[in-house]
Amino acid sequence: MPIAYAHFPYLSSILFSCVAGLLIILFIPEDKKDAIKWVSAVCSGVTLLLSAYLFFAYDKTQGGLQFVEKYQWVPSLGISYYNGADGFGLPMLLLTGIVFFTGVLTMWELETRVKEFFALIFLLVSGVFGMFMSMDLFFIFIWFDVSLFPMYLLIAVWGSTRKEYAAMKLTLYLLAGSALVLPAIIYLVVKSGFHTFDLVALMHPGTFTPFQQKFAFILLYIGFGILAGVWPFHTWSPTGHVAAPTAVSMIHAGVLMKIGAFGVLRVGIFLCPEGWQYWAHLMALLAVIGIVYGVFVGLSQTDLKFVIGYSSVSHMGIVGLGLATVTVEGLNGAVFQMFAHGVMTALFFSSVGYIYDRTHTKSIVELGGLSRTMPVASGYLIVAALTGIGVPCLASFWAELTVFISSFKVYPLYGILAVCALVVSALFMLRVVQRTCYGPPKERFAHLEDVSFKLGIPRMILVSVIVIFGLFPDVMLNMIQTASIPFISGLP
Amino acid sequence: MIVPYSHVIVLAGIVFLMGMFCAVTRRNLIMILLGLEIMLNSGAIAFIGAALRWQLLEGQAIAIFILAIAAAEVSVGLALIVCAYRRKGSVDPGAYN
Amino acid sequence: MTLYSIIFYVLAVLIIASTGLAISRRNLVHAVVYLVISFFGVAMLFYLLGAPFLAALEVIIYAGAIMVLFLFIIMMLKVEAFEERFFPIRQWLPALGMCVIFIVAGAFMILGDPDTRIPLKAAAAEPVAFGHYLFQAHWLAIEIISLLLLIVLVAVLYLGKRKEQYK
Amino acid sequence: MTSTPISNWTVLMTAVTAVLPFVAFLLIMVFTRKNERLSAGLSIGAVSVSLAGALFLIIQYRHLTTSVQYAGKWLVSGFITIPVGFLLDPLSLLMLTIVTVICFLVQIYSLGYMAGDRGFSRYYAFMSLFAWAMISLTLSASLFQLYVFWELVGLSSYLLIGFWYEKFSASEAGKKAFVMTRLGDVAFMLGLLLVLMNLGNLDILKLNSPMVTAVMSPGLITLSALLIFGGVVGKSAQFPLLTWLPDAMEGPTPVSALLHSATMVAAGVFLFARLFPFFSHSATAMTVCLAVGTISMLLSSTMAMVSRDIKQVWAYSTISQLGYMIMGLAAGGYVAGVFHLTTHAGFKALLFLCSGVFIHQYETNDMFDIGRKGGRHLKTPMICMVIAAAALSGLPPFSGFFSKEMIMAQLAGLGNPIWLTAGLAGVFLTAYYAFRLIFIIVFPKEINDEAAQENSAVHGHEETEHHHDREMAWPLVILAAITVVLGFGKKMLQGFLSGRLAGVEEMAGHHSDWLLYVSVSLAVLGLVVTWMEFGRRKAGQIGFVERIPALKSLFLERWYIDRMYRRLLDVVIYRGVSNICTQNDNRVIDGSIDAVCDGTVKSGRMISDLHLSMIQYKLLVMFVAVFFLALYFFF
Repeated sequence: MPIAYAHFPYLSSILFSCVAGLLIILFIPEDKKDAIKWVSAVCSGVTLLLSAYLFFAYDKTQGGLQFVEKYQWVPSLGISYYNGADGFGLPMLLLTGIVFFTGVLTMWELETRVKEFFALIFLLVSGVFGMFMSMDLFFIFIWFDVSLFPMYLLIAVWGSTRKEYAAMKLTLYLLAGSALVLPAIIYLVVKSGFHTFDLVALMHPGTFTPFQQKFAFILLYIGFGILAGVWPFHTWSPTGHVAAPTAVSMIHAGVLMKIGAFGVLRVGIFLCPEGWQYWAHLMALLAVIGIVYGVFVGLSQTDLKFVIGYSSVSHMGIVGLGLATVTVEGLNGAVFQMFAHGVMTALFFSSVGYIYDRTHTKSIVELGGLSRTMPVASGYLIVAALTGIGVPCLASFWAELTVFISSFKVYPLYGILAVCALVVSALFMLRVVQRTCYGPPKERFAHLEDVSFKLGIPRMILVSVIVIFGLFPDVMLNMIQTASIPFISGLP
Repeated sequence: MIVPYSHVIVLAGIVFLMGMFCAVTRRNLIMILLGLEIMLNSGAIAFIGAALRWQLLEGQAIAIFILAIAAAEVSVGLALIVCAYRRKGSVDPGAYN
Repeated sequence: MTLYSIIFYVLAVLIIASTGLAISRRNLVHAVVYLVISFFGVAMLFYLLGAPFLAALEVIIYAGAIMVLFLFIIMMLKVEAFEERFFPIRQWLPALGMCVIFIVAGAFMILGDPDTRIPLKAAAAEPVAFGHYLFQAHWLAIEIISLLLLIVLVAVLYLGKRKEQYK
Repeated sequence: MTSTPISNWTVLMTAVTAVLPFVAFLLIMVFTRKNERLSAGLSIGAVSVSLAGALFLIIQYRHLTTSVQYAGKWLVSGFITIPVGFLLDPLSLLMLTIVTVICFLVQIYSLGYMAGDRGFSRYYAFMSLFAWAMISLTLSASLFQLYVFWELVGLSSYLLIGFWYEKFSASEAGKKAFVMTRLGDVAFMLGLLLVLMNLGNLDILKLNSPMVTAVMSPGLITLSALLIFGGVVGKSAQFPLLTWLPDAMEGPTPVSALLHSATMVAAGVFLFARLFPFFSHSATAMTVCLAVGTISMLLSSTMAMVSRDIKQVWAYSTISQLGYMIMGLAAGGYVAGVFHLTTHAGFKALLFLCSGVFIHQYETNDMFDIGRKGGRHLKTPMICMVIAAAALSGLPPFSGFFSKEMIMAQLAGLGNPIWLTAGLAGVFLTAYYAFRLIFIIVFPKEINDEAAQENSAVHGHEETEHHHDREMAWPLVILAAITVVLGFGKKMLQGFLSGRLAGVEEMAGHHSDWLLYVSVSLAVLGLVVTWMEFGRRKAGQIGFVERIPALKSLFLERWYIDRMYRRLLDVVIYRGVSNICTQNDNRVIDGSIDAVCDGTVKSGRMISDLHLSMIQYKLLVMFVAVFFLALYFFF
């Protein structure tokens, strides 16, 4: 893998602006809410700009790791502060930037405990950014956990429906995941005999025997997979979505679940390619079950956020299926789907959040006729739902298409099942749209005001991202291919 | 010829188990103490038997110590029970949680 | 089977039966009385096994002193009046399980050792010889025991006093 | 088949033709939602440019013998390459012209029809979206691109059917349409994937070239052809996925005219025609298609015989005419099918637009009501409607006559007479239900005073909205003219189309005179029967079908197909699988997780009990511990 060192620490600046935001917020008095919000907006905006800059400044002809920064931290243990971005990491960084910025803007109306909220969000997101850019196993694990802990407080304090239960469930699940990841990482580091946590060094082929790879991969897969909502370990995620406040749901579904899938890719697949091939069939099976199961469960939910939660399970199943194909197309599709799904659920949650803030209900039985009273808000919801269905020219269509094609090639039966799930997914998404947006307008929602221009900005950003990447998917796929093609061709 | 030493051991064991059973299952402090007494006594039986088996007086000496300790234990134990009873008005061990 | 062994078995049955009755009585006074019987049996067993002095001590201390102490306390506290939850299942079952493994392990232990099949020869330790032996070989232990008894005496006195007297 | 090199001018022209409506859609959605006139102007402007482009292209390439293809890359991912481009050949040019003409006319018509509606801008935005998708679908050079726009067409159909979303039935119908066509699309997509796996390419020209048989085995071709045909079935509302189309009439009438009769549902037939050589590699697939076309043609004709809803009658007739097209194509009559598609687009759009005028005027869909309220006084639409109905029933000299004749000839050329018989029965039924509607409106039986008063009131109303009428009338006249004239362009069209596929046309030669007479006389017979039952002065206006209750309810209930789907959905999907999965989620997965958690808490309690509570437990534990230690030390 070619490695290009950075002239300027862009990646660290992203992290730095998160941490700086966190510190500045901590020093602003509690009651200056506007100042806190502006600081958050500016700092998150900086991260968005930086990640977008990196996305476009990446040299696709050269490929490999770029913008690398590497400093020894604990030489005796082989731990270094090692950041780098490649074709897999950059889409995720961009996604995090987008979701973070829009998430902050979405919470502009927050009035309770503003300071703590934004501080925790910043903490969480710095973990996420770190996870996506770090190339050192030790730091990957640290960032992974940093991004998990604030979730508990964010849900338990600012959440709604059954929040304590959900927060506890989520935290326990995620910690169970990291309890599997940690031994696997230590196992790999010890068995390698290199005495280093450096991912790139450990990736050297032949470092691990096939048995070690199989063993470590299944641990990593389940450990990170719990976070990615892999089928039987998915139940934390709908519950968590439902309970979390809007921005947290956005970050949670949009980015946190991607951390899981990304962890499988970055640590599991990179270090244990043979283990990956060995377990691929199991991964595909679980993924397909997740796809089909998610839509069917979603079909009978009445809570809007539960519906989205289960659709996430289904969509993350598509990511899993893509990863399981062990092909360039599969990897492309999976990473693209991570990106597309992230933006899509962010849009979904932000519009549902708006509706919930106004109507104080998330039950699709009580809602109805919102297209009359809030045409713009429901318009965003409809766009999100259509993206979820996989309507062409919206980002996730391409991702799903590539995954389907590659899975059809590798696992025909699973491919067919996944394609068939499209019908049901259409049924359940449209059911939601019909129940909430359509129908005669209801009296009790008649006075509600539509999304104002200011509040519309984050949603507009998300919609335009979806449409742009839907119309020009090659921008994203070219980026991912710089990483996936060398990786697959380098496989034994 | 009396009996094999193992029979004595079996007798002591059975008595010990009875004492333990009493100490563990009865919900009454006095009965627990009683169970302890039974167990100590079974120990004494085993020692006496052993003294005869190996024709050594140490066994009997230990048995005498057991007697002394049993006496000491019972007096302290009963005194404690009286104290506890004065405080709580019950001899149920469950009442002292 | 000799006469001695018959006596042993009779005594064994007596001890086990009376102990069993003692631990299963609801009435504490009855329990104590059954236990006294059991101790008499043990005393006779001691005599049989060649420890006449200890048999006497058993009767005097155990049956005489300790049990009477129990009776005093029982009467003082009027504990018979309390309704006791009898053998609650949560305690009973683990205890039973414990007993079962105890018996099984014990049986293995005893049957596995051929040495224990040898019958005991009858003998008796003269009280005088025993006394000499005790004070020659174990004088330090005797002193410690007596010190212990003294401490217990003090402790019991302390515990027995009503707290209000100090205040 | 080779591609001719093309000029940049053509590329630009085609791109503009295709993309401009999309630009209009974006502009309307983002900027001009508040300004209705500007929105309509944008949309109509875009579509008229497209129309001009289409006309330019068809004139430029009128002597086209080989296809013109242009391909750029849309997406490259490993071995998957999705090109974006266009393929100009007689079929796509013809379809492009049809689409743009009808789009243009319908949008003009909608100016009057939709005036004053709250969602005026939204309507035009969706119409532009549809125009974009449909035009791009028509021009697609590869099946991938076609699939993309196929889905987008479905999306705009969904949005437009559910346009009046406040009506529950409308949103329900939109959902139904989307999901049912999705069902077909899944088959379509699987077919695509199958072809892609085996052929490595989804280029339409490649697919149609004879080399396919060398790469794929006959079984594979049949399977993939049938799967792709699944998409056709869904989109063209053929049996068994036909029930969404009648419900789709919940949308505004111009939408029904444009999407659900003339263009979008014809996209299925278009796809079939597009891949005609591919399909003709497999005789089995062709036979299945023929059977599906026949069944849907007959089923929907019978449904149309009893319906009272004017739009539903035309919806059923659309299904049956699409069935005709598929029969024609499946019988090997490429030109016949495409020609019928062309004429059908004209007269069916005309029928819907005329009905739209009645519905707009009298605000009811019931044909008896319209007749009673004086539908015959609206002269222009009435005459146009009669012309169109005559064309529909295949009466000379209207366009439908010629195209249907070709299909009949094609069917007669087949070995098995059953297809021809079915086709002829269809002719009779078509004439019957078409003129039933006409007669009911023209010769109403119970004109009461109240209705007459209302009638005059309506006339007064009409004066005030006169300018709208003009906008609505012009398209009617143009379409009627097309309907009258188009039939005579048969030879020209044939020449144009067969420039592409010279080899396929031999079968059309069996044109025999007796067939002509039989089918025309059957149509006339249908007309006469209708006249006896509905038209003449003493007629009871009760059809012969309606006298048999069992048959009537069977037809009214659409052969119970709808109910079957409903039950299937309710019982299998909702109450079955979905419920089981949900229960599994709540009980099994969450239950076991909760059990693990509770178990942890409970065992924690138990262990803490040993430290906190009963002295006797401590005693017990002590015994156990000592005992095991003893065991450990002794052994």
